[in-house]
Amino acid sequence: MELYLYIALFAPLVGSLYAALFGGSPKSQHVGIVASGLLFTSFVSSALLLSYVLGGHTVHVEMMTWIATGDLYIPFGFVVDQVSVVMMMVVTIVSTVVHIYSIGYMDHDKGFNRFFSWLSAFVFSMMVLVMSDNFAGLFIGWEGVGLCSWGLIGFWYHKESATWAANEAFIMNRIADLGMLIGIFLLYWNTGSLQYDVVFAEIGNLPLVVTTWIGIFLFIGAMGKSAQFPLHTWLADAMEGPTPVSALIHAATMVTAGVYLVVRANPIYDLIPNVGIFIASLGAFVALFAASMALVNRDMKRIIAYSTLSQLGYMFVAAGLGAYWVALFHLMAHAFFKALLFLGAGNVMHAMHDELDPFKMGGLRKVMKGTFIMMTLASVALAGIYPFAGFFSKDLILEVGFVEHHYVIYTVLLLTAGLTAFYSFRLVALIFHGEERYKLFGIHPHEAYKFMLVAMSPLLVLAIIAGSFKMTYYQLVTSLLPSTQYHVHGEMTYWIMTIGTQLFVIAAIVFAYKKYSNWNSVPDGSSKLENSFGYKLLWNQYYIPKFYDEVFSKPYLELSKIAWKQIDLKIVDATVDGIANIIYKTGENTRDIQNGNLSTMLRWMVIGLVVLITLAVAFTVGYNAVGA
Amino acid sequence: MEITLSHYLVLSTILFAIGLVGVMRRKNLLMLFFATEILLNATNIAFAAISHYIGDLSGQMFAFFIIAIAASEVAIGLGLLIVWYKRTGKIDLDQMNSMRG
Amino acid sequence: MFEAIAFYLFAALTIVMFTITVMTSQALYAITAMAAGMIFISAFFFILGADFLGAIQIIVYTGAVMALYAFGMMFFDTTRDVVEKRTNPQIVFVLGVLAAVMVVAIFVAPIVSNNIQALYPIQEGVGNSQAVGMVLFTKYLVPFELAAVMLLVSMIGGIILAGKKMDKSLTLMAEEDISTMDDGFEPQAGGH
Amino acid sequence: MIDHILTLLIFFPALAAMLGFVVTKDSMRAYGIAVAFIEFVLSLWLWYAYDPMISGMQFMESMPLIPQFGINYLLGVDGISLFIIILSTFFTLIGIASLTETRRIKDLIITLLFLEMTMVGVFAALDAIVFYVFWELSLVPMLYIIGAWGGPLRIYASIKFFLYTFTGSLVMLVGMLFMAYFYYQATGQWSFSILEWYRLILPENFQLWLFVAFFLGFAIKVPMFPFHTWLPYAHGQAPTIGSVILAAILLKMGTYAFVRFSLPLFPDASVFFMFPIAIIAIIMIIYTAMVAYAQEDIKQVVAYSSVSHMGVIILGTFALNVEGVSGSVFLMLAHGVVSGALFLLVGVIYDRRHTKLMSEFGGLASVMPRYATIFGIMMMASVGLPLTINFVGEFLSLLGFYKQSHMLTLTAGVAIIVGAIYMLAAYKKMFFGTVMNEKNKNLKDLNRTEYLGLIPLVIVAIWLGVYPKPVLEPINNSVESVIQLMHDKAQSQEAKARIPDLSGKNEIIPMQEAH
Repeated sequence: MELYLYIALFAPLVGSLYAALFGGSPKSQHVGIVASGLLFTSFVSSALLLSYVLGGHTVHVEMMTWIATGDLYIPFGFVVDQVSVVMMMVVTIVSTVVHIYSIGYMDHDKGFNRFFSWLSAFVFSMMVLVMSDNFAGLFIGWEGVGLCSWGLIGFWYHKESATWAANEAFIMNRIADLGMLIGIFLLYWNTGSLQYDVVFAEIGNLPLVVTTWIGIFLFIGAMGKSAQFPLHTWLADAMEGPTPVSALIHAATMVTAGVYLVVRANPIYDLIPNVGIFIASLGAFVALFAASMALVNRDMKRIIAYSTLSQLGYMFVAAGLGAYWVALFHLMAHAFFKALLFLGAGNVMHAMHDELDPFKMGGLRKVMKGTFIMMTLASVALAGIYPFAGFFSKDLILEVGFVEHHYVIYTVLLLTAGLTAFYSFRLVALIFHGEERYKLFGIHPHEAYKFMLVAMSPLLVLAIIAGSFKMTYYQLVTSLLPSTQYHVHGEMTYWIMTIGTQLFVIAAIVFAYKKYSNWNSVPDGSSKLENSFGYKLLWNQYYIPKFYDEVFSKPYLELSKIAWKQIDLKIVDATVDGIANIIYKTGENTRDIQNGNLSTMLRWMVIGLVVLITLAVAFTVGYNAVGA
Repeated sequence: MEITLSHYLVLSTILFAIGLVGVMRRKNLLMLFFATEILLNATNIAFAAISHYIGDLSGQMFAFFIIAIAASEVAIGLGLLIVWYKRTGKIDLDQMNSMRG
Repeated sequence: MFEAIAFYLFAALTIVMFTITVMTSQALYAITAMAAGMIFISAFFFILGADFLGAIQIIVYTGAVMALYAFGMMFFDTTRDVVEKRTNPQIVFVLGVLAAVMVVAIFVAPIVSNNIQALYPIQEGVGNSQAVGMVLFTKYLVPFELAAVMLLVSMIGGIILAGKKMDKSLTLMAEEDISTMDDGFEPQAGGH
Repeated sequence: MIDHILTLLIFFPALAAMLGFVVTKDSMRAYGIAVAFIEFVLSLWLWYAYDPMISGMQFMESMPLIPQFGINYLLGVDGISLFIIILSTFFTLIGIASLTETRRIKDLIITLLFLEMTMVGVFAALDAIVFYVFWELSLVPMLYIIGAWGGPLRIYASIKFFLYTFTGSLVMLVGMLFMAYFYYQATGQWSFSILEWYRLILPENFQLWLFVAFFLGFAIKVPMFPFHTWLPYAHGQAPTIGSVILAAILLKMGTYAFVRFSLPLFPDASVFFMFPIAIIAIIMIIYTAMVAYAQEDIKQVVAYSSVSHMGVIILGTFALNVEGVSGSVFLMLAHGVVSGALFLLVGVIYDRRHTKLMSEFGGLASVMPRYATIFGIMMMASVGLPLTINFVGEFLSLLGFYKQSHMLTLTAGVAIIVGAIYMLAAYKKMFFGTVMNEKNKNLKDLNRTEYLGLIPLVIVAIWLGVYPKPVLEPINNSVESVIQLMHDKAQSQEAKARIPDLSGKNEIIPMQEAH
C-alpha cells in the first residue's frame, strides 16, 4: 500500500515537473494530457487506498528525515487514515476533473503549459497537506498551496488586478500562517514533538490555558486559509484567476484546508469547547455575512466565491461545535457541487467572452443546455434540496446547531440557507432565463467543448448522490473522529424542522425566479434600490476592502517611506555621517594650527608644556595626598 | 634677612617667564635665539642655587652641560640662520610657513 | 647682609637687562643688554659659591656666545628697527608666567618634601674648581667627553653652514657651474 | 596533506592570486575559475573528511607565532565553521564563473582570490589575533572592489564601509586584548587561543563589558540596527560580484563571531543582553523590511532584505538553545545562498539595462520568462517558503527563540509577513504587468554564463530545503557542545535556567533514520 501512497502523492509532482519542462514553450496538448493522466493515476491510487482503509487499516510511512536538531525531529511522514483518505479522494477527484476541463478551458491561452505546471503543483501541495503525519508537514503543504494559489491567481500576470489579488492572497495568508507557526511552536515546546500521534497523546496533560492558546493560534492559521472574517477579502479578489483555478483551489480544496486542520486537530479542540464556540460563532457570522454580500453582487464568480465563503462558515460551525465528521462531510459534498458550479460558470464566461456580469447575459439556456442543467442542479445541491448532497450535509449542520442548543447559531444558519437559495437562483435565473440581453453587446455565445461537459459529469453525479454515502462515510471517519450522532429529540420536531427548512429554501428559490427570470434590462445604478444605504453597503462589501486599504495598505506604504526617507536616511544615517563629519571638521578646523608659522607653533608648544606640567603637578599632588 | 633657596627660585621663575615671553613674542629669529638663551640661563640659576642649598654638585654639573649645549646651539643655530637669510633675505618667523599643514 | 644686598641688586639688574633684551626693537640694544645680563648672572654663581661655573658663564657666554651673535648680526641690518607683528600679547604673558610657575613648582616639590639626597656632597675644605673637576672627570666623564664632541661637531657645523656656498648643492651641480660660481654669489638682500 | 588542509585552503588562493599577476589578461578568467574550482573541491574534500559525529574542532593546526604572548597560528573547523567555509569557496567560484565585468578583469579576479583567502581565514582561525588579522584584511579587497568597480558614489560608499566596520573592529580588538590580559592574570601566561579562553570563567561584570566591546565589532559587521546604514550604500555602489560576496559571506562573519566568541565566552552576559538584542533584532526585522518596501531600486530592496534576515539570524543565535542556534547557523548558509543569488539576478538585469530602478521595468515575465522563474524561486526562498533553504533556518531560529519569549517571537514572526510584502511588491513591479518601456521589449533571456552561476544556487536552495540533514547534523552536534559549554560556565541562576543542560543525554544523539 505504501507504493500507492507514494504514487498518489508524487504523481501530481511528476506532472507538474513535466509541465514545467515545457513551461517556456508554446502550448502543447500533450502536457495537459500527461498531467491529467498522472492526476488520474493519483486518483486511482487514492481510491485503492480508500478501499484499503475501508477494510479498517491505515497506512503510515516515514519517507526520510527533514529537520532534526536538538530535540526537534521532523520527518517527511505520511499517513493515510480515515480522515486523510476522504480528503485525498475529494482532492484527486476534483482536481482530475478540473485538469481535464482545463485542457479545454485553457485551449487558447499562451500559458497553457505553465498553467498545468502550477495546477499539478497545487495538487501535490494539497496532497502533502492532507497526508502529512505531523504539523510541520502540514505547514509545508499549507504554504505550498499558498504559493500555487499565488501563481494561479496571478496567472494572467499582465493584468494589474490579477497580480494585485495574487499578492493580497499571499500576504493575507501569511498573516494567518504566522498564527499557525506560533501554534506549532507552542505545540513543540509543550509536547516535544510535532507528530500528530505524539501531540494528541500529550495534549491532555497540558494546562488548559496552553491548550487554549494552541487552539487559538492554530485556528488563526485556519482563518487565513479558509478566508474567515476578518481575513476574508482575498477570496473574492482571488476570482481574478482562471476559472478552473477558482473551482479547484478557491472552492473545493485549498480554502477547506482550514476546516481540515480543525478536524485533524480535533483532540485539541475537544479540550477547549470555549474556543469551539468562538469558532462556531465566527462561522455562523461569516455564513450570513458572506451570503449577504452575494445578494447584490454583479460578478458571477464573486457571487459563487461569497457562497463558498458562506459554506465555509457552515463547516466551521460544525467543526466548532465538535461535529467534526459533519464538517468533513459538508466539506466533501460542498467540494463537488461548488466545483461544478464554478466550472459551469467557466463555460458561461467562455461563451460570453469573459463577461462576468449576469445582468448582461440572460436566456443562455437555449444555447448552453448542458451547462444550464449542470449549474441548476449544482445550485439545487447548494441550496440543500432533498435528495441532493447539500441537503444531507447542510441540514445536518443545522441539526447540530439545534441539538447543541445554540439556537442563535441555528437561526442564523437557517436564515443563511434561505439567502443561499436566493442568490444561487438569482444567478441561475439571470444567466439562463429571461431575455437575451447579451445581444445588446454583440456577443455570440456557444456551448463549451463536449469533453469538458463530460469531464464535469462525475462532479454532477457526485453532487447528486454524495448524500447517499452518508452512512458509509460515517462509519469510516468515526473510527478516528468523535462519533457523536446528532438526532433531534422527538420525531415531530425533526420533521417540522426538516420540512420547514425545505419549504423556506424552496420559497426563496421561487422568489428569486420570480424576481429575476424575466429581467430585461441592465441596471445602470440609477434605481432606487441601488441607491439605498443597505445596497451600497453590501455592494461595497461593507467597505471592508476600502477600510483595509485605507487603514493598513496605504499607511503601511507611507510609514515605510517615512522609515526610509525620514528615519533611515535623515536620522540613522545622518547620525553616522554626522559623527564622521564632526571628526572631519575637527581636522579641517584644527589644521589651522599647522599653519607653518613657527611663532604660533611655539605658542602651542608652550601651551602644551603648561598643560603637561600642570597635569604632572596635579597628579603628583593628588598622589601624595592620597598616599598621605 | 637671609637669602633662601626660594629667593633664587623666584628669580629663576621671573627670568624664565621673561624668556618664555620672548620666545612667544619675538618674530625675528635672532631675537628668538636671545630669548632661548635667557631661558637656559634662568634654569642655570635654579640649578646652581639648588646645588648650593642641597650641598650637591650635581646641580652645577647640569648647569655646566647646559652652558655647553647653549654654546653649540648658538653655533648651529646661527649657521642655519645665515643660510636661511642667504636664501630668502628674511629672518621673520611669520614668513617661514613651508611646514603648513 | 652683604649677600642679600648683592642678590637683590643683581636680581634687579638681571631682570631689567633681560626685559630689555626681550622687549626692545633694536637688535643692538638687545644683544648688549643680554651680554650684560649674562655677566650679572655669573654674579649669582659666585654668590652661590660656584666659582667655576661663574667663570665658565663669563667665558662662554660673554666671550664665545656673544661674540658669535655679534658676528652673526653682521650679516643682518642691525641698525634698522626689528619690525615684528604683535599678536595677542596677553596670552603670551599669561602663558609665560604660568609655565614658569609650573617649572618652579616642579623644582620645589622634591625639595619641599625633603626626599632628596645629595649624591655628590660638597666637601668642606675643597675648593669649588677642584671639587667640580673631581666630579666632572669621574662620574661625569662620559657626558663631559660627549659635550666636548658636541661642541666640536657644532663648531664644524656652524662653519659649514655659514660657509659661502651652502645655499647651492655641489653634488647636484654641473662642472662648469661650479667653476663659474666663485664670484657669482651675493646675498639678495645684502645689508652691508 | 589532510593535516594541513586548512592552511592549504587559506593560502592556496592567495598564492594563486600572486601567480595571477603573470597570467595574461585573456586567460585570466579561465585561470580564476580553475583556481576557485580547485579551492572549492578542496573545501568539499574537507567536508568529506570531516567527521560529523565529533562535535569539537577538527583538522587543528598550530604553529607558534609570538610565543611570548601566546599568539599562535591556530586553525581548526567544527560544524559551525565548516559550511561557511564551503559557502565561501562556493560563492567565489560562482562569482568568478558568472562574472560579467569587463573592466580590468585581471585585477578583479586577483582581488577576489585574496578576498577568498581572508574569508576562509576568518572562519578557520581559532586564535583571536589570527582571526582579527583576517577579519581586518577582508576589508581591503572589498574596499578595492567597491571603490574601483563600483557605481558613481563608489568612493563614498567604500570609505564608509571601510571606516565604519574598521571602527567597530578596533573596539573588538581592545576587547580581545583585555581578554588575553585577563587570561594572563588568571593563569599566569598569555594566550590568544579561543579554545583556551573557553575554559576561563569570567566574573559577570567583566563579561558585560567584554560582551559590549565584542558586540560593537560584530554588530557593525552584521550589520545590526542602527549600525546598518553602510550596507545599502555598499550594496548600491558595489558591482554585482561585490554585492554577492558581501551579502553571502562577509556579513556572516559578524553572526559567526557571535556564535564563536560572544556565546561561549560570555554566557551570563549573553543571557543578560538577550532581550535587548532580541529587541534590536526585531527592529531590524520589521523596520528594515518596511524600508525595503519603500525602495525604488531593486538592489536596495535586496540589500535591506539582507538586514532584515540577519535580524532573524541574530534572534536565533540569542535563543541560546540548540534549536535556535543551529537554526541561525543554518540560516547564515541559507541567507548566503539566497541573497547571493538575488544579487546575481539583479546583476543580470543591470547588465542588460544599466539601471536598477524598478519603475524602469515591468512585465519582464513575458520577455524573460526563465529569468522570471529563477527570480521567483529565489524570491520565494527569501520569503521563507517551506522546502526552500531559508525556511529551515527561519523556522528553527524562531522556534528556538519561542522558548525564551512568546511575545517577542510573535513580533519577530511578523518577518514572514513583511518579508512577503516587500518581496512580492518588488516582484510585481519588476515582472508583472505589461511591458511599457520600449527598451525592455527585446531583452534577452539568461545566457549560458548566467545559468552557470544561477542553476547551482537554485539546486542548493531547494536541495537543502528538502534535505537539510547532511548540513544540519554536523551543525547540530557542534552547537550542542557550545550550548553545553555555556551551561556549564554560566554562573547566574537566570543563565543556568535559560541555557538548557544537555548533559543528561548522550553527547551525540543517534539519529533514527527513516525505514
